[in-house]
Amino acid sequence: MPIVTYRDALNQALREEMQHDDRVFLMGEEVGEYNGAYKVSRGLLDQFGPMRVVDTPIAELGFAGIGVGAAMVGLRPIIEFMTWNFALLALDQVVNAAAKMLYMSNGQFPIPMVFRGPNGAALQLSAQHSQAWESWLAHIPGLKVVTPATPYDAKGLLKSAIRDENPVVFLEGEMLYNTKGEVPEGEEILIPLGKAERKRQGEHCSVIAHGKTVLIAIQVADALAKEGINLDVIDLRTIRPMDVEAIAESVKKTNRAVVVEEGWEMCGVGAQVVDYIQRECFDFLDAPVLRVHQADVPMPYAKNLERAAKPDAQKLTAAVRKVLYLE
Amino acid sequence: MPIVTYRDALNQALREEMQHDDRVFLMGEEVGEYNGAYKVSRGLLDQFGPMRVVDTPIAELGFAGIGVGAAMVGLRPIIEFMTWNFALLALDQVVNAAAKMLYMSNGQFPIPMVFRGPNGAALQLSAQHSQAWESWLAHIPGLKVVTPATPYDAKGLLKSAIRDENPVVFLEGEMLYNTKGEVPEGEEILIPLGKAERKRQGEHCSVIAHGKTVLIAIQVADALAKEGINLDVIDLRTIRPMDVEAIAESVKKTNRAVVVEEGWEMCGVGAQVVDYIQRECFDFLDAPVLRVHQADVPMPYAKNLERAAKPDAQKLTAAVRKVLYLE
Amino acid sequence: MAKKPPKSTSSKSNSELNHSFLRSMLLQRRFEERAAEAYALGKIGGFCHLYIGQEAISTGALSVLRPDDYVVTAYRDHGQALARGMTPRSVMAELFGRRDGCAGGKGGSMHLFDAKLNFLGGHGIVGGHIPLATGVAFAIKYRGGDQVCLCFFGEAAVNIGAFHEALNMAGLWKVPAVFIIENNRYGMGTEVSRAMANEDVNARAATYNIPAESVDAQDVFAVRDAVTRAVDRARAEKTPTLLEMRTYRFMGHSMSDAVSGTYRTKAELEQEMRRDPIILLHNRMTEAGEIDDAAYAKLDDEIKVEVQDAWDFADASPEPELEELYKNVVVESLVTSH
Amino acid sequence: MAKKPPKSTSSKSNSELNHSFLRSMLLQRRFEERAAEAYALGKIGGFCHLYIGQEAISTGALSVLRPDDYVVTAYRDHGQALARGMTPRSVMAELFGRRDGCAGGKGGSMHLFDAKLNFLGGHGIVGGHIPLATGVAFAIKYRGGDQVCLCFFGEAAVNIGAFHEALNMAGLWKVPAVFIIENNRYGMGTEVSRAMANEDVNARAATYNIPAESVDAQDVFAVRDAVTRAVDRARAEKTPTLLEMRTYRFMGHSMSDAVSGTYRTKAELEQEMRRDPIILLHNRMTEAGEIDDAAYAKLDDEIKVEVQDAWDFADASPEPELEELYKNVVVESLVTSH
Ligand SMILES: Cc1ncc(C[n+]2csc(CCOP(=O)(O)OP(=O)(O)O)c2C)c(N)n1
Ligand SMILES: Cc1ncc(C[n+]2csc(CCOP(=O)(O)OP(=O)(O)O)c2C)c(N)n1
Ligand SMILES: [Mg+2]
Ligand SMILES: [Mg+2]
Repeated sequence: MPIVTYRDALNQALREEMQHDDRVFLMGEEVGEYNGAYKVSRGLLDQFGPMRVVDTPIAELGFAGIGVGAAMVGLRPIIEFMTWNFALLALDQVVNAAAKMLYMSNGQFPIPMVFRGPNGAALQLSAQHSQAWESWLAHIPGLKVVTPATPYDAKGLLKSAIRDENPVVFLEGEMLYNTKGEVPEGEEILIPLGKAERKRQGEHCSVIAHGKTVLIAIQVADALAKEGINLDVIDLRTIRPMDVEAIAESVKKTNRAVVVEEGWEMCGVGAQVVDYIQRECFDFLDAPVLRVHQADVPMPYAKNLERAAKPDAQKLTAAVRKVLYLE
Repeated sequence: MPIVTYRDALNQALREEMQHDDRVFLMGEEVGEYNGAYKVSRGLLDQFGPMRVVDTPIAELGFAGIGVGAAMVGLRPIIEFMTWNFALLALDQVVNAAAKMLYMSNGQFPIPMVFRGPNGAALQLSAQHSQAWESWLAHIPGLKVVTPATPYDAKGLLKSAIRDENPVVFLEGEMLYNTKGEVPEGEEILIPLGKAERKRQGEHCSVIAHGKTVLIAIQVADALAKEGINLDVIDLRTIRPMDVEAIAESVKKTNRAVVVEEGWEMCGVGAQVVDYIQRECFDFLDAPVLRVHQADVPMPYAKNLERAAKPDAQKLTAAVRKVLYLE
Repeated sequence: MAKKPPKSTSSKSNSELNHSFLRSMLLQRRFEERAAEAYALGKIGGFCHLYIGQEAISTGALSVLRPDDYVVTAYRDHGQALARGMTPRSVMAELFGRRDGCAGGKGGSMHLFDAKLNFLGGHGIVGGHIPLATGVAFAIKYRGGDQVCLCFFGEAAVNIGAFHEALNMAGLWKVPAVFIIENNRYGMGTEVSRAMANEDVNARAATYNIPAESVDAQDVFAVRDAVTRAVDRARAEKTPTLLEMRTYRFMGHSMSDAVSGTYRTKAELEQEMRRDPIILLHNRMTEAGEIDDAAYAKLDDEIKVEVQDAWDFADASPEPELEELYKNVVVESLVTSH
Repeated sequence: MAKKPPKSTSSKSNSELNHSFLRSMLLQRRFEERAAEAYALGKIGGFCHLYIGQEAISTGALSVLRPDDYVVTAYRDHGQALARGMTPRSVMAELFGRRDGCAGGKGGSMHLFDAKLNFLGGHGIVGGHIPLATGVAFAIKYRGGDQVCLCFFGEAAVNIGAFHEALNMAGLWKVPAVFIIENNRYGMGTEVSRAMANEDVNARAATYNIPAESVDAQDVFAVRDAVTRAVDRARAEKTPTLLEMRTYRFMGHSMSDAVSGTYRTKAELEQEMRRDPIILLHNRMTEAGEIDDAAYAKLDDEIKVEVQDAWDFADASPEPELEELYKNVVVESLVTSH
């Protein structure tokens, strides 16, 4: 299989789906002439023209709503947020329009669209540009929330998201765009939304991760494997709906779990995973479930503080050791 | 002690604090000439004039930011959102400006202000007007999040919120405004933020509630008491910072807990409470912690569907019985 | 406000049109009078915003549209729904929260929808649906169609960011949307001058390079004419238009708001009620000899019967089944490969 | 664009002022040239938006202010910070993310703050700080003061809702804010005409009943004069003003953006660089006999030394202590009773 970057995997998914279905269009800031702030949409304007690759003014609320309106009458918009930090301004449209339209109209107006862009911290972008919004978005019925960790998943999940009949929130990672992996080209990959994937197999402790933190989990699993500690790494891939069975199956096997995420602690995705685990696996747990997440502070700029604020392999390793009562 | 409504208790708090400190002002839609959409600010325009009780255009993002700007230079704004549903449009200012300013400026710009208004569902207001945002807001470092359940708490917590040096999110309830209770008048009541209160004392099961659901919890506790089942009702009062000790103390005594909230399940406040409980009380728990919350759907309009969607005494009772293995 | 609105100059004011307009406006009026009654009886709950006094706008504007055009509006949506052709039965049943309502009882007064009539709601967040309208118009242009999208909202909505962003993009991309400001002079209890730095709402159109017009919207023909010009331009040139419809709301903001006394005087209200759009049209028709008292009474009776039928239908319609609670949260279709 | 900007008509263009302006602009220029170098070396991280080419705006505008006035700006904030009097040391140390930075290394390039100088940041969300400025001006009026608040933002920010809401309230309530659009013709890679339905940004002022002016902002005296008029009006009449400063950015949008080639041509850039505000002022001073080559070289050397000193200071400043991570998340003061 060809080795491609996460960025190019997304680009392939966009291109293929736009070829496949001419109701699909891409709209957002700098997606066209600039080829995307992070170059995910490179070449699409040339191929599909300005009606299908639409540069917008800086008006997140407005163009998110424009996407919803277009979806109401049968198009399949993909709205790119330059980053999800700016999507905060557009959440009224995501939550009150996109997520609720089907329900309020009693099924008359499905909203088949994707809201996508990079989510979570990159490097030293400080407080206003380093936010991970998955717990907020997962809170909302009517949405699906997807967080691919690998190029393969990025392509397969984005293609499924574009074909889904519902509003899908698709959270990428600036720090992931350059990562590489195997991605088939000719072959059709469509990864079902709502299915987790075991990324490492182990019996000592479950690590539940999503998005960027999957890479940390894999790194820790590979390191600990050398010490004879085998982690069961569950990549949620979709946060909403969440694959509770996959989580429960893993924890019933390992009897221990750590949940790792980029976002803040309070009411984070990890809290929900813990809730599921203690309900589904109460009699199986040999230790409290622990969580690894961003420090409970706005993201600082300074390199050392930022490093200290983020979840990382060291913190995850420590949490794993702790649930294994190794320290 | 005089018996007053929750609405009037809030009104007293506003009035007393505006008298006490002329840097305090109230701004929002219809707060002045109309005396407030829900009449919380009744009479304040007459008493304090239009510079301190400021009617705004419909521009939540704008006037929330105006509040933050005024707080940066030493005023103590109280921003009323007609309801928190509309605050969704203003969250960029709450999160990116109010909550982060102190940190980004390394302590140079405290933001002593209150964002307040009714939160959660009232009656048949349907999907766009029935949202409970506390889990979102509790997610954000830099904010305090307060959810008074009784008139006494409403007054004492609002006064403390206004005097706090930080941005405080103050979540009232349209369905609470007419509830009555004892509230001292002359006496100064200042309830510290961050402290839960035991509203009923019992040893069989802890019920952790906040805001409107405290009333449900009390109702259920009083009913079950007649059957000899005694609930320990913990009213969180402040969601952020959360009084983890009070929760843990209660659960270590009862060995069982149910968490009840108005919001949706995924990544809700209850999920966070469960996370704390299983970490702090792992060896004390005799049953999984259960949760009661809004059905995982946008709020429907029809009376019967709305009733079915909301947390209520029946659902809470069922959950309590379940953790007591009574069915 | 600066300019006087232009006078109606319609040549289409034939008797047939007059009758259909009178019928449409009267139906809205009688329907809402009964809705108010049902609200008082607790059959309707939540927020209920009546349109009484503004009926010439829905009637005049929607008379211009083709079936394949689109309509999107705010929470004060009963008038547009009926004028677009939704049945009093399906609207009343929705207000009653019943199974046969146009949204199965899930939407309620603020969220009327009818996909078959391209009636895209009924939205509760002030200004939130204005971007939707730009999006619908964008989709029309995307597909190369010649439909238009009509978007209704109150004058207070022009102060919110969504209006600004949506109109800028509509003007920038030239999409066939007609934005209709229903300027009833109050946003809840706030008079225009207390909310807008410049009360001339049409001044904003220049900012977005969009043609604009102010209309005496108590005159249903003035409305129709202005909307005709805007719709023709939208179809032919894909140019959006901003129309200020000068009107007045005869009832409180919603059922919980007093009709007058707090933020507006009884005298002002009475003054404005003299320009009731139904009376104005009725008078004109009487003068033209197109209707007499008996005919008017007959029409009114017919309409009352129709509204009573809607009431009875709504009242008899069962509550939604409880399993509806979990239906239509998401579309449960599978992803298929090509 | 419609009108030609007015010519500078300042009577204050004495040699002293010229020298101080030249110094201020050169300091910003040299400072940022070194910042770019530090960025390339990895000493500065994250986003770093250079102001090079726009220095006449910060210099001219802030020369008008009193110490008790307020300044709030966007992420492209080095120029305003230095022109307001923040030391190159404290700014450079902030860019380096060090303990002695003006925000202790927590804010970085986009979030410069200095409470002592009433410099209220440095904000990263486009348009997000415009309401803050209205709020600051509201507070001035609330207290009965005669200060003003200057607010800087790019031309692309006028398309976002926050601008619209904040200006409407500023115009409605008449607060002493001066809104300065730094129109460098691009918002990232998007030229004005691709983002605004009406490129005349000042057209928007009418909507908010706010006086407006367009200024040739490569001429530091034109800037100073226009801001003087606006500030005088704000102090005297509490009237806000919208000023369009026509300028050009000589560097890429941020350090990761190519200077030219994608969305603008090298020819255009070179053309614009002929109107470098520093060169324009330098030429004017040379013609007036106020400066010769030796004096200019001396000034430049002095400034380079000052910037080198800032670099050395920043480089030597330690990283923040790790316990800083949890400090200043909230103010840890107790609620006290009266
Ligand atoms: C964003 C938002 N803020 C506040 C409200 C509450 N609200 C509902 S209608 C209304 C007044 C709107 O007035 P206008 O736009 O003139 O329309 P009208 O009601 O007069 O038809 C307000 C403040 C809301 N629904 N949405
Ligand atoms: C709400 C929001 N959307 C997008 C961005 C990303 N972004 C940062 S600067 C910028 C361009 C702004 O252009 P302009 O306002 O003209 O200012 P300039 O950079 O030219 O000084 C964009 C799109 C952002 N920071 N905030
Ligand atoms: Mg109105
Ligand atoms: Mg610019």
